[in-house]
This record gives sequence, structure tokens and C-alpha cells, in this order.
Amino acid sequence: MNVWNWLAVGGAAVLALVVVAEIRRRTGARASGRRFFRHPTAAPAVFVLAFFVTVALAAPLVTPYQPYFQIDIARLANHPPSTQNPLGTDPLSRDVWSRLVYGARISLGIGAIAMLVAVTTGVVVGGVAGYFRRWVDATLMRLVDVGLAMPRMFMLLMVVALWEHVPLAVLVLLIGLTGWFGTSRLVRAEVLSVREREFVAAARALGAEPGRVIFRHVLPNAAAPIIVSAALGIGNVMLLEAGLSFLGLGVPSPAPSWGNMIADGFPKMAVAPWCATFPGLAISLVVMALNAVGDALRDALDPRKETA
Amino acid sequence: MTEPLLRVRDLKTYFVTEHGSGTARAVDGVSFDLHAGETLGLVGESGCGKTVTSLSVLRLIPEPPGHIRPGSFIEFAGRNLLTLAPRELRAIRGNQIAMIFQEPMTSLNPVFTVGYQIAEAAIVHQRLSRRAARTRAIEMLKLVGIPDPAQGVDHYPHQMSGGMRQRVMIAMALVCHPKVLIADEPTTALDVTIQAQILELLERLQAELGMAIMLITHDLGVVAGSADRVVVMYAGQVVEQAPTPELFARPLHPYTEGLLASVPRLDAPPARARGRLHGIPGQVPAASDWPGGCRFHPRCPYAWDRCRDEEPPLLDAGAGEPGTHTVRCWLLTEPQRRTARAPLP
Amino acid sequence: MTSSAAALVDVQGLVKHFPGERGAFGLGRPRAVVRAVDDVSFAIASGQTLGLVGESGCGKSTVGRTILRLIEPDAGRVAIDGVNVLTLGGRELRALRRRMQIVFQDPYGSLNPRLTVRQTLAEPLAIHHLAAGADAGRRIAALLEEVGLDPGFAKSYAHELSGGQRQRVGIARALSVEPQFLVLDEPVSALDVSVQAQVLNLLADLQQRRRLTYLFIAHDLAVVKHVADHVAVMYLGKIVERAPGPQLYAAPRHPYTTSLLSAVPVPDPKAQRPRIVLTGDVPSPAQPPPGCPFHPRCPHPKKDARCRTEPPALREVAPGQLAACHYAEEPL
Amino acid sequence: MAAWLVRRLAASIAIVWAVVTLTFLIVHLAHGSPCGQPDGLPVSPAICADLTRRFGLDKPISTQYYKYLGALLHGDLGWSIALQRPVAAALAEALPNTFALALTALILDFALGVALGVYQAARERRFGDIALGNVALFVNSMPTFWLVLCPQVHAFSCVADFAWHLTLPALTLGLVGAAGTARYQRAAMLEVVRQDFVRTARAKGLRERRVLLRHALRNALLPLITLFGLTFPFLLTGAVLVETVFAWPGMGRLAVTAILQRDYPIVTAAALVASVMVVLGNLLADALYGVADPRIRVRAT
Repeated sequence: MNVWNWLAVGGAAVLALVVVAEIRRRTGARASGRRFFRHPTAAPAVFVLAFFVTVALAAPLVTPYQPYFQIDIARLANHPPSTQNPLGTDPLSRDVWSRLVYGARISLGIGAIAMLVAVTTGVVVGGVAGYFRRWVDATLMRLVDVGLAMPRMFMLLMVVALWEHVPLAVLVLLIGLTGWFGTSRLVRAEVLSVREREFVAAARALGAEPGRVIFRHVLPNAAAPIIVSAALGIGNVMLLEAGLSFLGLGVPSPAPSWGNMIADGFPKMAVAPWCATFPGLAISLVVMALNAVGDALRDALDPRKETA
Repeated sequence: MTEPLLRVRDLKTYFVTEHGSGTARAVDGVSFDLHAGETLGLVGESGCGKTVTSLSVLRLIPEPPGHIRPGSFIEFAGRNLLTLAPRELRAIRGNQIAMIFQEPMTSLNPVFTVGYQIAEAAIVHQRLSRRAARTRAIEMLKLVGIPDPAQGVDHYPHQMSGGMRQRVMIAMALVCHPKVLIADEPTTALDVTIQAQILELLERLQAELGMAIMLITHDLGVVAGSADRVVVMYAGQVVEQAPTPELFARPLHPYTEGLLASVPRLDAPPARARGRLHGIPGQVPAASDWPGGCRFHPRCPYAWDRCRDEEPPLLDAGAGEPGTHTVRCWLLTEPQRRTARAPLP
Repeated sequence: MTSSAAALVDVQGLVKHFPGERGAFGLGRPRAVVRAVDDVSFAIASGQTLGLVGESGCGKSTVGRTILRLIEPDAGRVAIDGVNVLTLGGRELRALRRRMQIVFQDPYGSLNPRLTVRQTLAEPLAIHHLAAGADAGRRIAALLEEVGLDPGFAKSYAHELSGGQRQRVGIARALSVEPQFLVLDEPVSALDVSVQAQVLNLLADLQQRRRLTYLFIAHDLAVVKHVADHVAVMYLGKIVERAPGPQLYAAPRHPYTTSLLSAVPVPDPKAQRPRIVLTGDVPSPAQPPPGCPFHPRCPHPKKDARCRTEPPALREVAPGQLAACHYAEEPL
Repeated sequence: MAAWLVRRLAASIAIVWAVVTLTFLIVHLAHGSPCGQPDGLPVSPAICADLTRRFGLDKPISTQYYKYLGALLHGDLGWSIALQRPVAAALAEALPNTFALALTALILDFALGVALGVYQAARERRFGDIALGNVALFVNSMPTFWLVLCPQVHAFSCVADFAWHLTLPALTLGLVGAAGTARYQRAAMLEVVRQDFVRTARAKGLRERRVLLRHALRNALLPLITLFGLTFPFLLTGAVLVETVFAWPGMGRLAVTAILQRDYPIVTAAALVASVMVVLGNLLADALYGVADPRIRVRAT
């Protein structure tokens, strides 16, 4: 790793700090913003996320090698961390740091996109069920019951293993489409409770049509728990992806994802522990940050504290 | 006059506000006495500090964010409750001083039978056996007028109506025959016909058991019917204090006067029944931002320079013995400034 | 005053039964029907106030909401200025909503916490195409001033306002479409007494200035006495007594009205009033007692088997005064 | 009560049927066959054709489906292609192992989780709470299989006895679970201690211990029942990764191996077991609510 790479990493860290400070400044005027940052882990968590996102976006700047590049299979395989290879090299003499950074693109991307798919589906299904109630609700919720009765991991394994060569995009879609059942229940419960509130009755009394009632009055007030569950859900998806990759059924191998980096390093644990340790640490750190942000958001967006 | 049972002096209970930047002086230098066997009414609108005062007596303020300032003094049976060790304080809670609360639904634990909840204080304080405790619980249910107490003892709170639950709360509070009962808005959540039942019950129990009652309420009607003496609170302070007939006949503080003029009255003569109410303009300020000088001056129709600059002490209104009727208002020094009130804008 | 010609609002035989829970798929037979509103009739003359009183669960709020069709009634007729509200289709109903509005009890729940005061007040103007842009701004400022708020509050969110200020915003929202008829559903019961007085005065002013007709729903008899021209008392989904205000308060004919009046505490320690303390609780509206619904708690000395079996009809017992009691001629 | 039970059972059976059908469809619509897999058995085309015929894989899907359902109704789960033995026998062998693992992990999970959560809530925002909270957050955020890497390297090869083999995976599953349970329990406790009846208990003069462990905890355990209902089936069927890493011969590993080998009957049977477990978990949670929450107990009768 050369001087420029180190500088770029430093720059990413500084940028992440700036992001934290900026978010803090912008939300400081609102009580919810202050409640968020009162959590001791909230600011470090935002920093961790901002740092990993920055590094992932600026991957070519902060890494010395391409993720697939085998530096020197004869002399530089399983090399421990050094100034050249800060996180060591793997059995194929690839730079672990470079793979970790490019892996962040895949792992974070899968987490974010799959969650987006899941949340969108969940909000639509839950919102429709909760607003229209009666047979629409009953039918959709029985569907959700079935979805929840199939262990997610199991379902994914089946689909992925039985269809040969699942492309990454399909994998992401599959993860998302198996993850909305819980969200839809949550949204439905929220919608059911919000639609009984008096401001919704007031809007109807004023002659607002259903669309306006749903999008302006019901959903914005049901958003808090959805946002929280989305933050926690990204972490879950990342762990799921890691698990799938670990079983050899996730992101197809040479592409670096944190999950298959662990899987690749796993057999060499005794010889080159850094291969599996660092990606595992990265996942833990990011998931931990997401969980911390979720916890802080839960407090910050709690509507009971809004009126206090 | 005999020694008071409960003597509160200069009680200050402050709260750290939500973002930790300010201090809400919810109760700010409150003093009053409660005598054995009497009913003391504590009146005021929400945010005036009456509930915090009542919770402070048994040190039930959540800490943090709240704390009772050093220098405050609550004397009961010769001891300062604010400096007691937790163990000694527990021996008084529920045993010598008991409390009932506004919401009989949420104040009862949903997962225990009402019999168990009533008997629990007796089990803890008097080391009653399970069997004796159950018998006691049934006796208490009979005392508070629950039909079929032998069955009711095994019911859960959700199986009862609001009025019945409040009766259970009262039974629970009185199980150890306390000397003082603090009733914090005991009828606010109830319908008027049920409120009448509960007030009558409290009256009867006081005659039978002889405890002193501190009745906290915002309803002047309830105070007029039940209390012997009234303490009026505004902005964390006592602003007027007098025997009930005296206070209603001669309200001296402009706040008390305004409160009385705000309520539409069932006993109003038909000529006065409709028309405008002479209330108080504005609203209670935030506890973190009491106005300087007299705290009521921004809403007071008589305020002049002195009210803005100088905080009045509790002045004696000169009715009967000193201290019988006290008022925190400069008008007592310049009575000619009291003029006819205009109706609210 | 039943369906008099001058009546702006005319309600006849209003019924709303809430079904109990249903089985899976929303099918199956509903259990224990709750008779929330059971054959309620009244009329309100233009510019007048009808006070609808009763204890919690008596169905008074449901009456208010069914009139506006926020809840669909099961039977009855509601006419506003001769137009039957209950038979209107979606578009016509939306148009009619300009003429009738509602103000709620809980000032904390009745404003959308995500909207500013300006957005809250601009919405009805937009729905009914009454004003937009700068014109809307002017109208919002005028509305705020009319309800006694500084126009500067337009930028505020609900949680930045006190209970009294929110209630004023709620009133401004109802007024924004220039209605003739307002359902006031416990508009002051969540407010402190000093603020309650301010809001009551405001409502009286608005009624005079805009010639509004009020249905004033409340549990506080003293407040209703203060505001209402006519008063209807509800018990278990039925109107048990209806009369001009002064007449009802001076000479109640139904034992429930009498007991209710005697239970209201009066802020005067010297007041010597006969006190009737009713025994027992209000029965569940899912299982109302047979005969007169009030008979299990009734303190009337002549209460007899007839009260237990035969439901009394609401009948005129004095000029202009209706009561549903077999012994209304011999009041308590 | 009886009507309620009947309706619940009917709904449960419908869910299990839907899961089995869905699994059947996924498995049979997928590409590939049980023979000639990279991880499967290398077999000659003749044997493969024979296999295909013997298992009826050449028939239309609908025929296969009705045949399968018919057999299922008679309690016949089918014949494993890869293992060459009845599916029921394979399950019978794997299930006890999984039960042993899950039970140990469950006990550890909830005992430790509840204790930690209560302790944290009692010391809210003090050192003990914050330190434990961060540890729980970290453990809860780690990929399970990664957590076990370190002890695995040293311990696994040398000790072969069942108890020790059980200890590591159970410890892993239990600890990860406990970290989540503790977070949940802490939040539930903090929610409850703010409620009015806790103040009532203090006003009675009860010790703080009694207030927390009797009045607050009884209520704070109620939301945990839902968590229990979700964890129970997860541990029985979803501990796929841990079972694989530790080579624990349980349901999870059986299912993964079967999936990799295209062993349809086992895959479908595993899905059946999984959905039955979920349904059982829900029923168990409802039953527990009925016992623990008097408000529900009365409504149900």
C-alpha cells in the first residue's frame, strides 16, 4: 500500500467525521435529532457506516490492487499483515485489504438493495391490508403466515442451490423477496392504529379522498417503526448473505464478498487467521453500527416522546 | 392548634429537562401542614406542581431526571422523610402514608389478582400469613363496598369497571390503616355518577378510620364538597391557603379568583347562565421558564410594576389566627388596586 | 321540535350497532352486538346549540360521527338543510362536507404531528379548491386571527403548541371550509379550566359572528348548561330526556337526569343540595338490561316490575320536554 | 375455547400444507436431477435413468404431487435418494440431536438473556448496563459461524465425547441468542418500570428487589413469549450454519446436505418439519400467553 492509499484512507476517515458532524448540526434543531445523538453509541455508529460507505465508493483510491490480482503466488501467499499488505494476503496471494474494500461494495450493496426491496414490498402489502381490511387483509395476512412459516435461510438455500448459477441481481432480489413478511405485519399494525387517530377522521371529515389520507396522514405517521426495522434489517441481510456465501451458495467465488472471504479463509484458520478474521470483524462492526443506529432511531422517532 | 401530622417546608423538586440543558422547577419552595384527621385540598391546573408535590412526600419522583433539593423538609411523626434511609422510608410507605392515583386502570398490576395486590402491603409490613392476608383482603373489599368480596378477591383488574378499580386502589392503600392518605386526582378519570360514589366512600372511610387525606385535584367543585382546608398552587408555588369556606367566600389571590370565574356553574342563576366567562387570559408558563417577579403577573389583570420586579412572599390575610389564610400577592399591601374585572377578550 | 321546518339538522331514528369480533377471513358470524346508538332522533334549528350529554360509553360521540358519516350508520335519516346525508354518493358527500365539520376532544390526537399549522389549514382549502398560493396564505392568517392565534403560529408543528392553542387550530381547520354546522365532540373536556373558559368564549363568539349551528357533545353538565339552547341526555345508546336547557336544568323529569345533576360537584361549600348517589356501574352496551335500560340503578321510589319488562317510550311529559320514563309525571 | 382450538388447528394445517406445496414446487421446478451433482453421487447414466424411473421423476409434476400428498397423508415421508433409506428414519436420527442442541441452547439463551436484561434495566445507564449492552450488541452482530472459528481450531479435534461436542455449538447458539434476548428483555423491563403500577408497588413500601422481580418482571416477560415462539422453531430448524460448522448431525445439516445433493424427499420433509415447528412455536407462544397473562386467559374461556 503506498502513501497515496494511506492518505486516501485518512481522507475517508476525515470525511466520515465531517458527515457525522454535519448530520448532528442539521438535526440538532429538532428534539428527535438530539434524542438520537444522546445515545452514546449513535455517533460512533454513524461514523463507522459513513467510513465504510466512503471507502467502498472510493475503492480504487484506497486500495493498492484489484481484488482479483494475485501479487506473487510463490512468495506472497498467506503473508501476515505488513505495511505493504496491511491486512495480510490470502492463500492465493491476493491482498486482503483490497478484497475487503471491494467486498464492502458487494456486501453493503446487497444489504441496502435487498432491504429496499423488502421494505417496499412490506409497506405496500401491509398498507393495503391495513387500510382496506376485511377480505383483502385476511388473504394477505394468511400469505404472510405461510411466508413466516418457512425459515428464510432454508428457503434461500433451496432456491439458490436448486437453480444453478444464480446471478447476483437475482440473489439480491430473492433475499429481498423473502424478507418482507415481518415488515408487512408491522406496517399493517401501525396503519390500523394510525387510522383510528382523530386527525385521520378530521381529514376524512374535510373530504380528503383515500389516497390523500393514506399518503399524507397515515403512512408518514406509521414511518418510525418501519425506518427502525429497515436499519436493523440491513444488518440481518448482511449476516444472511455471509451465511449463504459461507455455505458456498451466496455470491459466486472469485467476487469478493465479506461472506465468501470468511469462507475462503476458514480452512486456513490455523495458518493465516487474518484471512477470515478481518472480514468477520468488518461484518460485525458494520452490523453492530446498524443495530446501534436502529436502537437510537427507535428512541429518536418514538411518537410518544414527540408530544412531551 | 395541635402539632401537624405532616409538615412540608420549602419543598423544591426540580427536573432536568429533555435535552439536559435546562432545569424545570416543578415544585419550587412549597410549604403546608396536614393535621390529623383533616382533608386538605391541593388545587391547581396541570403543570402547577401539585402531583409532583404529592409524589415528593413519599419520594416517588423518578431520579433522574428529578431530584429533591437539599434544604427541603418533609416532617412526619418527628422525622424528616427526605433524609431517611431507604429501609426506614419503606416502613412508612404504604404503612403510615399511603397513596392512590388518577388512573385506576394503569395503577393496578394486570397480572396479579386484586386480592393479592390489596394484601401485599399487609404481608410486607405486618408479616401476615397468606391465609390471614386473604381474609384481610376480603374484609377490605367489603369495607370499600365491592359486591361479593369473596369472589372479587380472585378477580384481575381488567375484569372490573373503572369505579370498582378505584375502590380496589383505595382498599389497597388503606389495608395497613395509614395515618395519611394521599389521593392524587382520584376521580378525574371517572364519570360523575361514579365520582360521587368514590367521594362518598372516601368521606365514610375517613369518618370510620380517622386518617388525614391530602386530596389533589383540579376540580374546585370536588374541593368545595370534600376539603376542610385548601391550598391553591400556581407555577410550582403555593399562592393561597385558607379554610374551605373562607377561600370560597373570600378568594384573595387573582389566580384563585380567576379559577372560580372560569368554571361554568350548575348553580348559576339563569340570568347569568349564558354569556361570557370571566377567566384568566394566557396559559400556564413552562416550568423551565417561570416569569420573574410574581409568577402570575403576565396573566394578572391587576399587575403593576412591583409585581414584575419583586416576588411576593406568602402574606397573612388577617382572618382569625395568624396563618389561617395566607396569600402570595402584593394586592394585600395595596388593596385599592383591586378593581372590577373585565371579561376575557 | 321534532323535525321542525326551521331545523338545519334533522336526525331521525339513527341506529348504529357495532359487531363483535369476526372469525378468520372476516367471515363467520359476529358475536355480541354493541348497541352504541339505538333509535336516536333530534333536530337543531339554525344558529342554535343542542347539548348532547351522557357518561362515557353512552354513544354520544358515535352519534356525532355517524351524522358526519365518519362512521356509517345502520339505519336512520340525517338531513342537513333538507339533504339526506346518508344516501349521498362519494362526490356529493365530499361536496356536502363543506357545510358540516367536526372539532375533536383530544387536541393532541386531532392534529397530524407531521404537518405544520399552515399545512393543516391549507389542506381543506386545497381539497375544496377554495384558495391557493398567496390567497391561501392570507386566508390562513385571517383564520388564525379569528380563533385568537398569532398568524406567526403558521410555521409551528402541533407539538410546539399548548393544548389550548391546538384546540384553536382544530377549530380553525373546521372553519376553513366555512361550514354551517359544527359537531363539537367534547371540545373542552381535555383542557384546563382557565383555557376551557377561553375556548368556550371563542365558540360563543364564532357562533354569533358566523351564525353557526352546534351539536355540542359533552359529559360536563355545567358546561352544557352554559352553552346549549336545548339539551338531550343519553344513556346506553338512547336519548332518555330532551328539553330546552333552562327547563331541563330547573325541572328534570327523568330520574337519570336528576341523579346526574345532583352528582355534579358545585364550587360552593355552602351549597345545600340533595345528593343522589347512584349505585353500581353503567351496564355494558353489549348486554343492556331488559325493559328500561336505567332500571337497575334507578333511585325512583315507584320503580316496579313494569320498568324491568317494558321499555319506556320517549314521550312529551311537559310542553317541549320529552322523557323516557314510566313515572316522568312524578319526578324525583 | 374448543372452537378457538379447532380454528387454530385448521389454520395451522393449512399453513403446513402451503409450505409443503411451495417447497415441492420449488424443488421440482428447479433444474438438475439427483444424479451427477458436483457434491452428489457420481453415477452412470443407466443407473440415473433407473433412479429417475423408480422415483417417478419422469412423471408430470401434478401426478408426483398427488402421489406425494397421498403418501404423506398415510404418514409416509418417502425414500431418500441419496441416503438410500426411508426419510422418516433419517429424520428420526437427526431430530433427537437437534432437540438436544436446541434445548440446551434455548435454556442458555433465555436464562442468561433474561437475567442480563433485568440486571441491565435495573442499572440503566450506569457502567454495568452500558458495558454489558455493548458486549451484547457486539455478540448479536457477529456472524454465528465466525464466532466459533477460534475455539474450533483448538478444541474440536481432540475431544470426541458427546457432551463436549454438544457444549460448543450449544454455547455458540445460546450465547448469540442470549445477547439478543438480553437486549429485548432490557427494553421490555424499561418499558414496564415506567408504568403506573410500578409506582403503586413502590408506594406500598416494597423493596426495590420485590418491585423489579415480582411486579415488573412478570409483566416484562410477556413480550418475551413472542420472542420465544420465534426462537423455538429457529433453533430446531434454522441452526443450519452452526450445525454445519460443528458437523453436528442434526436437522439443519441434514437439510443442507440434502439440498446440495438434490435429495427431494428429504428437502420436502425438512420443510415440512420446519413449518410444523413454526406452527408449534406459535401455538406454544399462544398457550404460554394464556397461562401468563390473565387478560388473555379470561378471554379465551
